[in-house]
Amino acid sequence: MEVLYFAWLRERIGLPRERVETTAPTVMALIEELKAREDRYALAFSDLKSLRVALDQKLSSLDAPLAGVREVAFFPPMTGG
Amino acid sequence: MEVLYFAWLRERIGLPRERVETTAPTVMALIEELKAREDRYALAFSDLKSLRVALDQKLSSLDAPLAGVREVAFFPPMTGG
Amino acid sequence: MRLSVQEAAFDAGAELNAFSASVAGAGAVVSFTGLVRDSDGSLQAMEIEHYPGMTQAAIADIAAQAQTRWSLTDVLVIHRYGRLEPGALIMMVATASRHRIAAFEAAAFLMDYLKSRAPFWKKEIGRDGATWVAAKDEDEAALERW
Amino acid sequence: MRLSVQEAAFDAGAELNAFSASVAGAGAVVSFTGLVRDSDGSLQAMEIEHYPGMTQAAIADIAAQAQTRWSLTDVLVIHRYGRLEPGALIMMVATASRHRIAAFEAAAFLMDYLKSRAPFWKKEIGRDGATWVAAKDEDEAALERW
Repeated sequence: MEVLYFAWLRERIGLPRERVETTAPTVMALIEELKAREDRYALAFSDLKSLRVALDQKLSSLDAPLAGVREVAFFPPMTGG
Repeated sequence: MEVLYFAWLRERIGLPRERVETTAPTVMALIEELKAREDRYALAFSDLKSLRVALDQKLSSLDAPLAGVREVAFFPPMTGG
Repeated sequence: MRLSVQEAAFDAGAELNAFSASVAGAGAVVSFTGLVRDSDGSLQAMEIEHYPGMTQAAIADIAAQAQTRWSLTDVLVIHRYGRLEPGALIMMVATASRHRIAAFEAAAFLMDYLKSRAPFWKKEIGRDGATWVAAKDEDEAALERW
Repeated sequence: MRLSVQEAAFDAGAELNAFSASVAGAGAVVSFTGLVRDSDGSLQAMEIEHYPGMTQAAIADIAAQAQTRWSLTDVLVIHRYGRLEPGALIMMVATASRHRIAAFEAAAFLMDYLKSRAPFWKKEIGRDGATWVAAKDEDEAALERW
């Protein structure tokens, strides 16, 4: 699965995207896996209230299932306009 | 006193402005005077709900006093914008 | 603040660019442009009458009210009178503010008041004759929002 | 309907004129222009990051929602990304409708959704370093209007 990071999540984790092999059933489970990897992930995902997720380029929620998903993107609340 | 007419009031009465000598105490009294003059005035002022008035170029009401007023303008509801 | 009542045509895009360039502190610019609409192809022209002595002052009063109610960097109002062809620009307003919601609300307020409180009257000239545009109850009701 | 996500600068006035010229049946055109604001003179640039695969589709979805909710003749959205200088245009929306209130509401709706639901992130580069612009609670709350 491709995992993408944007804005300060990208900066804290230190890369814009990576390939992740996982059997995590939900977004939240994937986050827990990533947080357990290294401090930079734990820091990036420390504030779940400021975390948004898109699954295959559609906004979704942290409790959404990952079955069949090819691209997961994590980012802070959007600030367009 | 100068009396001005705009839009379909001007067309019905047949002139854009005229000098009127009057002692009418209020706008409404002036309207009654004008209506008594000729049919074209009676027709122009037949629908008071569709009548607006400005006294010295400020929107006012039909029961406003005319003391000290130099210019009275009658017109239908405005359609700017 | 530029408030213009004029017979001449104007370039809304050039006005918008000039307005935006002059409001460096603002993050948000809202514009409204009103055009002569020809729904069914029968309109030949629109004639706009106004009350020359009163129009400019009425617009200035409406703009001053907007500036009292919202924090605006600047306000622009241009309104034409005379004979206009279908598709021509009738008028525009623009508002600039730090915040988008103030700019939107102030522009909508200006339009509601210009529509029903500035001394303009529109007449549509069609193939079968001329008709004065009737004020709509909903336009009067729109003022109650503010 | 023109929806553009682009790095290049654009001319809001020229866009407004082209948009207005193409919507003959509409009487009302509303535009919003967002500029890089430099309140205190310390901003050097704004950097806008976006999610290339998702941005265009997210904007198209927001525009389609607006067209479902209001009777619109046309919709325009332009949003830049990359490095922008103070005073530069970030984005614009324009809406055209027969009636002014629909055009105003649809433009405000588009802005509220673009602000919080299109994948853009702004970073302010100042003399003392860079800061990601924080989303405001009021922007999230603004969505509840619709």
